[in-house]
Amino acid sequence: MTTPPLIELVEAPISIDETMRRVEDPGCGAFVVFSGTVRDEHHGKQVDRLEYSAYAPMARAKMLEIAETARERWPLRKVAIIHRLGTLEIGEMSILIILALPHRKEGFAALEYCIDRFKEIVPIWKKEHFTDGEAVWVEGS
Amino acid sequence: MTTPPLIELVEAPISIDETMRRVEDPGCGAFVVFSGTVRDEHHGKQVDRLEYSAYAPMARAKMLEIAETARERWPLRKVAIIHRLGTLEIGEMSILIILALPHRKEGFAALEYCIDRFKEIVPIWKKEHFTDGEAVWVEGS
Amino acid sequence: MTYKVLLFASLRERIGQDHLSLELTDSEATVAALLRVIEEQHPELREILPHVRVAIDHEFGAPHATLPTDAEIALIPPVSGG
Amino acid sequence: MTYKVLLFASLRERIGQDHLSLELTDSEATVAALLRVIEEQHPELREILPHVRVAIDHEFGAPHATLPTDAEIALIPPVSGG
Repeated sequence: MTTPPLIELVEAPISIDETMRRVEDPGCGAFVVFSGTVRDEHHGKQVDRLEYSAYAPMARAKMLEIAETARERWPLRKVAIIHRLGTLEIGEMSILIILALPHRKEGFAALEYCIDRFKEIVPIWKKEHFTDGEAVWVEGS
Repeated sequence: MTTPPLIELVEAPISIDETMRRVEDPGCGAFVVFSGTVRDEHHGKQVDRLEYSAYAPMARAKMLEIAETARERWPLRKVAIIHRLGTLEIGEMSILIILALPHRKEGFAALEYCIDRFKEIVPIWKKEHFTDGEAVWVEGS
Repeated sequence: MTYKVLLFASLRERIGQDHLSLELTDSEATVAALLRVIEEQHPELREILPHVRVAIDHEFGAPHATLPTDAEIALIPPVSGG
Repeated sequence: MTYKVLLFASLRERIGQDHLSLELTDSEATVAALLRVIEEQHPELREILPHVRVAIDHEFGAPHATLPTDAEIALIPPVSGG
């Protein structure tokens, strides 16, 4: 595979359909997708909104590293990893990972690797704004 | 969880974004998705298009059975399983599975179960139309 | 009794109709016996029939399952959806 | 040498600026020594610093890694993206 991974930090809402079109591949019959969204509560407290902040150049470098490591370990044809920054409301998508493969079998482990690794090494942080007005940076997940 | 699974056989193109909206859940932070698309070749022959046909009432019953079994085995909040019927061109989506969970950990195995089981027990068949004019029903995958 | 057996995919194309109407005696009203009767009447299906499952009211029937007279019966060749 | 160390998230908020400017001797120009110097100057960070990684040109640095004078240095508190 020669197509570079699609790696992006974006401020606007993420569309899965549009991202699928950007990684479509006539030789691929299987797409596995992970989408993370903003939950309405954390440790029993009601969340009002989240704010995501990144060390952007390093975040992009680490997202690329994850994509390339995954492509070495599994037969992936296309990889997209997109994270949204800024303020997100409940239910909005913070992260989208799409892996395209000729056949599905190895996609599930590859997908789990990508999101697990993302949460370990990509320098992005979220600040939770609770409905009671409190706001805290989440450090570790 | 009380919401019934979203089980559909459709003739029109499937939108992931729209289906995500139909299964959104403010208590879920993780969505795992499988999308199957029409590949351009099979056993080295160039595919022109596919034609999917179903024993519809039994297909829906088996799709529901898969969704409910998955919900018993894994902590899924929402399940959508949609298959398209009729003629599909290369790259078009034939199947979409979306599982919504509070946390991602158990989503990957559940997703693999759903698509593996689908390919074993749901009475849907595809006819491959090749670019050389030949057309064959695929029996088994 | 007359049984209506639904056909799909390659079976429908090879037989040229969407169902079979079969006369079965009581002792022939099981999944295994049904497949034997069909093979006798349609020897052209000999290769595919060992891979065909029989659905009774949308559930796969075991070989010794009996066919209720009011059930919806269908032949299910190996599936290829997904 | 003067080193500029980028700050993010809670570190940025607690320090009230987006970077630190630190004078480090040659022997202090390692990841481990940098963290010690920061702890001395900012004792309010004592609890978080053991969990902070140091990035050198967008790579995580091992404790004994040296800090090149022209590198981009950053403190990475535990991440929470995804």
